[in-house]
Amino acid sequence: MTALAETPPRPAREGPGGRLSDALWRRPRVLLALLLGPPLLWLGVVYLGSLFALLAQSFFSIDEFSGRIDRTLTLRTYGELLRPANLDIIWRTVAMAAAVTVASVAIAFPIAYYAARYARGRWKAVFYLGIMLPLWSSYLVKVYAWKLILAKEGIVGWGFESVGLGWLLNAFLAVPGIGGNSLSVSPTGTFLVFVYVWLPFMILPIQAALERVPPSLVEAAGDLGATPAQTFRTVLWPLALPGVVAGSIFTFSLTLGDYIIPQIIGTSARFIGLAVYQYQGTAGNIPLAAAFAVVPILIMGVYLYVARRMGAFDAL
Amino acid sequence: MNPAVSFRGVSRHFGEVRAVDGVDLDIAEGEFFAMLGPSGSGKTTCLRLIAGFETPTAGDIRLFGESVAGLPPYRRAVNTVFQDYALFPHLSVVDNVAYGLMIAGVPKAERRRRAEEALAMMALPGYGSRRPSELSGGQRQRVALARALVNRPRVLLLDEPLGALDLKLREQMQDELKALQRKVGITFVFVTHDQGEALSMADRVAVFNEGRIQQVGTPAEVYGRPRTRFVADFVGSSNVLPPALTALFGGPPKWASLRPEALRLRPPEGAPIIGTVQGARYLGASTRLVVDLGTGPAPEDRADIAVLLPGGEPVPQPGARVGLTWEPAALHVMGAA
Amino acid sequence: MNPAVSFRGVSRHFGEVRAVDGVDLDIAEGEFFAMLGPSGSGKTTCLRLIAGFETPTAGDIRLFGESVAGLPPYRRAVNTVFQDYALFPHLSVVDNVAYGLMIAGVPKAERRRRAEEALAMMALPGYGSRRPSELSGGQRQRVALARALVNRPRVLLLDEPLGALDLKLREQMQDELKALQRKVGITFVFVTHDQGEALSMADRVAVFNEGRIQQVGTPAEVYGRPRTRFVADFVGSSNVLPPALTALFGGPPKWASLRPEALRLRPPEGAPIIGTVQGARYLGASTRLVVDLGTGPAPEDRADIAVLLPGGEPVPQPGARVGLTWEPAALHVMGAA
Amino acid sequence: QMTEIGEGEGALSIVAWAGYVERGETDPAFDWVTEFEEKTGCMVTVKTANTSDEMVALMNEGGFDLVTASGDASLRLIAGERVQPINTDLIPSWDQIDPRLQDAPWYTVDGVHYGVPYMWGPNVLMYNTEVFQEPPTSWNVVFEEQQLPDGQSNAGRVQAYDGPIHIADAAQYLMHHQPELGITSPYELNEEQYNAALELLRGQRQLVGRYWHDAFIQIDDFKNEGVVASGSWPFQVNLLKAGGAPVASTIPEEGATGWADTTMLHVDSEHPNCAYMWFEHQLSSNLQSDLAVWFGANPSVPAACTDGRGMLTPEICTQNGFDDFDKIRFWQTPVADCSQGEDACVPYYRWVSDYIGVIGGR
Amino acid sequence: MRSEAPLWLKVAAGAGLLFLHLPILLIFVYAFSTEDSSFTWPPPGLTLRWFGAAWERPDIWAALGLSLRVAAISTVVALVLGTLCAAAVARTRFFGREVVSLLVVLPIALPGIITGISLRSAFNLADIPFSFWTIVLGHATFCIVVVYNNAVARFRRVSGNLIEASMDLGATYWQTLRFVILPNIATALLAGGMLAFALSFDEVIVTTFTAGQQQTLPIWMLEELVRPRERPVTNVVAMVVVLVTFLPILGAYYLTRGTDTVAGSGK
Ligand SMILES: Nc1ncnc2c1ncn2[C@@H]1O[C@H](COP(=O)(O)OP(=O)(O)OP(=O)(O)O)[C@@H](O)[C@H]1O
Ligand SMILES: Nc1ncnc2c1ncn2[C@@H]1O[C@H](COP(=O)(O)OP(=O)(O)OP(=O)(O)O)[C@@H](O)[C@H]1O
Ligand SMILES: [Mg+2]
Ligand SMILES: [Mg+2]
Repeated sequence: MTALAETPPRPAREGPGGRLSDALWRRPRVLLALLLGPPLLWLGVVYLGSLFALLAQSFFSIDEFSGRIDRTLTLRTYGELLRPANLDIIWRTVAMAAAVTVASVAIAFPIAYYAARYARGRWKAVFYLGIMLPLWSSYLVKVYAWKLILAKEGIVGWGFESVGLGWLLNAFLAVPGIGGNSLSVSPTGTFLVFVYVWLPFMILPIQAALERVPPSLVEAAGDLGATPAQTFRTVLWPLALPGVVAGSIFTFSLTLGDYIIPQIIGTSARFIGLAVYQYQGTAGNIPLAAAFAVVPILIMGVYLYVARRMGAFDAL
Repeated sequence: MNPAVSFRGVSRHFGEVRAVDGVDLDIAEGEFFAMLGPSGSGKTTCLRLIAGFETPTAGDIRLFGESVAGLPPYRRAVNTVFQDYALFPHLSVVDNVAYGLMIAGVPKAERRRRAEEALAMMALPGYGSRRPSELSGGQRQRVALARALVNRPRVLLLDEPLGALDLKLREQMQDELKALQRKVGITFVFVTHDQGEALSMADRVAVFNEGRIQQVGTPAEVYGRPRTRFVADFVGSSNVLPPALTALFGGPPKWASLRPEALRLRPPEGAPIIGTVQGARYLGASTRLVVDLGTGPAPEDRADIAVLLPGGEPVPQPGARVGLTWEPAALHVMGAA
Repeated sequence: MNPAVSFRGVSRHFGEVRAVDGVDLDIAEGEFFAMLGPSGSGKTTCLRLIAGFETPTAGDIRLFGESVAGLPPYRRAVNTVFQDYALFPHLSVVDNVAYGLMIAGVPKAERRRRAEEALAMMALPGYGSRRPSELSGGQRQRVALARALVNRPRVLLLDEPLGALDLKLREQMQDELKALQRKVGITFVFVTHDQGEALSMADRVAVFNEGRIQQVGTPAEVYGRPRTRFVADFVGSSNVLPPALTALFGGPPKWASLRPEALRLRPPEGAPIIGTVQGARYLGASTRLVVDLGTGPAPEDRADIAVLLPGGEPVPQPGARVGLTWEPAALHVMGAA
Repeated sequence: QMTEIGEGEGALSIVAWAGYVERGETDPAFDWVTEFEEKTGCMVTVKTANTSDEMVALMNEGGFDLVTASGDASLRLIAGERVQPINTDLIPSWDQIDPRLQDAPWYTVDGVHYGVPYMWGPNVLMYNTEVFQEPPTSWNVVFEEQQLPDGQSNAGRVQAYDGPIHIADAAQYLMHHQPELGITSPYELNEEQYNAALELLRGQRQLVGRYWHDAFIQIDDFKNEGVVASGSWPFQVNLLKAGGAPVASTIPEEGATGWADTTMLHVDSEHPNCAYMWFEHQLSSNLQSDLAVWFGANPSVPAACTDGRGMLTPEICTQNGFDDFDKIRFWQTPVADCSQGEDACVPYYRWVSDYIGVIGGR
Repeated sequence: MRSEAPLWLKVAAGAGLLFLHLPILLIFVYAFSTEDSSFTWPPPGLTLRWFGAAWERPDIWAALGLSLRVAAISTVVALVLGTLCAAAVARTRFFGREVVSLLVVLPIALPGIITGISLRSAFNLADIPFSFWTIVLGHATFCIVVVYNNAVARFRRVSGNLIEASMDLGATYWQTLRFVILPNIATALLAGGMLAFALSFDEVIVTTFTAGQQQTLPIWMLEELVRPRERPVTNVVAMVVVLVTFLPILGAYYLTRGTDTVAGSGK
């Protein structure tokens, strides 16, 4: 094998490709710029540009009678935003988002924990697909399904009636604030549907976070005398928190922006998304819609900032 | 006195896999006990059985004479130093150390004091407010030790605690661990697959293979008088001689072990055994020579044997003919196969 | 003849970090050259400078006399065996090996033949159709070697190629690598942080620390006559003596190194140096004794020195008084600090 | 303003109320688009709007040719210069239009016409005939908590329209029941009258599970959600009846608000010729006749009741309230300067936000 | 590492999964119901008639066609942009790297309605009429992130050494791209592309703002949900849509199985 020792000259890679490659090797920053340029142009110019356009619109105002936009800068629209009726909407939406987030965590945690810690082999796949399929199956179909389920003549009502618990459902629906004529026109209905459609968004990040917790940490806690409940409180929960926060970015953001669910299920009371949609579409009040849109942007801005500090982005 | 840990016919099978298979073992109180064996031989599983993370599929485990069947880990007076340390990343160093005390309900000031004390003992004063991620490997290891010791366990389990450290740090930590065990006087059960580590630290060593114990004894016993070929081969880099070669070296026609350092070179003339130097490996303090005692050039006739030349002795060139002498006492004939 | 690799004042700084800092180096053609040093000392960076993955911030690198400034990796007659092997997971073993030939435009049949040849040389015939993931660590390592060698590079760079292997396999691969280099006769530049590996394999060793070369020389030179305290300490587990102790051992009042294996025990009566045994570490083939030569019990008076007892000699108990003798030639006084 | 009609542009897009522009998809018998398309080559696309506000928004956004604007949208569109004056001379059938509508104030400004009347009708009270053996005589079934004839409360079983213009319904109810407020028009409310109306609506919020803003959703709710009474359009009544649902409608004693819709042409229309063809089609074809039957409303061409060009008969016209024109208070946009004086009335934009507040429970 | 889960956990996890799936199955049942107007449960009878009815509705085919075209083009755009971005972020350390990843995540971290209304007002201000491309613009923006997530995870796994190894063996950037990078990230890209496709195919919130008068399938469904003409036909379409989106998800799953990507997390 002395043949290995002889050294034929390296084949010359001439031609424009080779020369360009050489040039890029000598100037890595150019390569970086080539890679980053298109996506940055798209996201930075198209997307951020649009966001700023929207922001700018919120400083316009609208002629109340003709509905035409007056393009002189003013804070009048923000004054309007602070009307009690609108503050109600904001408060109602944030409260709903918070409730939905809390409920999603409660339901998601066991699923995520089981999937991360115990599911092996085939079960792992079952859990994975069992979470992914609802996540990706049509959003409208899901909302629609719930309309069928929650209608007064729908399945839940039928279920309660057929086991003779109709009175229980009615008693629940009679509770002011959360009840209503039927589940589909009660805040509870809206809440249920929100929890349902956003739940997978909560499960996945929690599962990802839990999968990053080495099993030895749980054992170490037990080894140091912690009961399972103490282990959960002192080790698992704090370590899953970034995942929870990452998930809540979704549940929060999606609830803040949704306008279809409250339109189809609920009491007709507006949520931010619906208000934005209607001010924009139905009422043509784009400045007010824009001002309304600033609210979730601000809320999510703060949220993202906190989430980033908690390291939730790695769990996204 | 009851032994600190005692196994009677303990097995742990995972389906087909016999991770631990009928182990009998007694570890005395205050002993520094090492479990040595290749990867997958069941050492970790043994440790986890003691700690309570696994339940035996057969047999009985006792701690200080009392059966621990059905006792969850958090009810055993045993603490573990995990291979990856398993420090809680969300807690500061001092909170990590104080974790067990917190669980036990020790008041805040008291547990802080004791945690600081334990850190000081581990030569880590002032590191309390750091996060584990801000520590080097050796420092983490000491925190894990402090976290286990602060609970004053009666048995401390250590699963390859030095595996992740580099050589220098590892030697230093070996010395520290040994000194620590002398100081606190509690039973250490130490798992490793590094025979050097086991020999230099332990009072007694158990050599594992495929879920079974091959030999239990002092380091010198295990090194010098291996009971099986496996032990001879695994503990130290011994020459394991087949019966024919044993006979050549003057023993009975049985398997035997012969340590390379027990062999000496001499001129071939009149030497009882003559061979050809195959290669040399400079080790600094010594040189390891491979000598072929074979009778012909065919591969099946080759019988390589390793000889350790102390530093300073001249190293013969490959191909040179050399004679060998040895201390007859060093030829250890093995009872078992 | 021009050296295969030559560095003149080469530096590579990453911001504040001086990964490589003013290195001068000549590696002769056909040499097995080792770069040894602790983690972070700049060995990998040096290798990457040769391969062309990094550009020096100062200085000049020449391969066979020609400057390689501005030459991308794919224009250098140099190949690398990566620490993690970096085999292409989507290609079969034979396609991995033939990759460089394919890029060079060698016809399909020809490159297949040469790849199979290279695999055969690496004792891997018949493995060609497997995926890298279906190989063991040692086999992967050989594939990586074949992939580099099949291109007939003039210099082969190896970055801790044995780091991921376990002890037994590692020793075997060390022997194979060494034999291979003899066979193909091309320049090997070998990076390791394991001094045993460097000493046993290399023709010459460069010891790195903090981006600078501390000493270049044959293994015996580096081991036996370290130029600096760092080298003495890092290469082998030497005793590094401060000037006062050097004087005690009969040398000039300068820093010196004294190998533990050069010291011998004798009864304290009439011995030139007397000390107290502090501890012993059983190493199987030998025992490492720590002896305190200090004059008082205060810590600042302590002067520990390590003594290597060959296997078989009786090991004194801690606390025993012992006398020491040594070979005067073994006391190596260091020129530099 | 157009002076002559040229070649059709081949397309026409209309913003319309649900059920206003049918091509036989819901019921093959009701089709007044296919014929138009065949005749003129103008292919019609329809964008359904649910509220007048939405219509205004769509027209402001642009891209449409025609809009079937109700009285509460038309003036806003004119003021916003979204629609163009109509040259009535180009519409041969213009003279056929009901004289009561010819110069109606909701689309005629300073004598200039900004559209062509389409249809008009009342907002009726729809009720479930199984619950109400007798037609309810008052709107109070949707405004005030009470026991319905079937013995259960009306809470949760009534609906109201999800548009600010519903305030006018409340005002009209008060006009009848609290004459001391002195309401003269439900669209011209001073502060006190307005507040009284809101108060009534706040009470109604307790009864209403969900407000309706879409004709089809209301149909759904009557079928699936147990709604038994609501202000509604004859359209839903007809569709539900056709589907066999037990519903009927009535105009209670307080009278009814209603709508008189006008087809208006966008200033920037890209298909004005087709639009003028549609104007003529809307007046001259079977559209007026069939639409009146389909929607349960009244044609703007009186002849449609009698001349048999479609399904309409004089009986149906009478039944749909063709003779009650004067009793219906047609939707108009509330403005500040009203008959009670300059700046005396609450303007529409406050209706918008206050009604959102009411629905939100404020 | 204990292999057995406590019973309550199994029950809670199982119940959670059921909760996720039952409503979807329900739609499937309703697609076969003979009752065509109300939501009566249980359905009075079963029939296949609605599949035929759906087949013959031209508006469904038109909407489906538009949705497919939009999803295809958006996926392509997202693939290109997402991969470039992932390559830049994974390969190099540069100032503002965090900003870039934040920027990519933003379109899904902010409510969809914000993206929608922003784009719409931007179109308005710039006088861009609604068209096929305005829909694509919106969809590609939020699809980038799924491609990016998949690609970045894979890039991290394809150690930088592979690229260096390739160049070390004589390959230029282009050859490395062709022979090493693309084959190694192909499955991740395919998975990301499939997820992007499914995401776009199902999107309604942003689309309502950027579609103008065009009807994608979800918009068609929204219209039908609100204004049903033949309710069971909607059920049939709903079922078909679910089945059609499942395929890419399954595909993506099998392509990324056993890797560190959680395909599609961060929809
Ligand atoms: N939970 C488990 N399920 C199935 N097999 C297991 C499990 N735990 C361990 N094993 C198997 O039991 C055998 C012994 O494993 P163990 O971890 O005790 O080995 P070890 O001696 O600690 O090895 P190492 O040095 O690699 O840590 C191995 O074959 C392992 O694969
Ligand atoms: N791309 C880089 N950017 C910044 N610093 C770097 C980079 N590459 C290496 N360094 C720094 O340069 C120093 C030398 O690194 P190098 O990898 O050469 O060390 P090494 O001797 O190979 O160590 P090891 O044995 O751990 O591989 C280290 O401090 C390292 O952190
Ligand atoms: Mg183990
Ligand atoms: Mg390195």
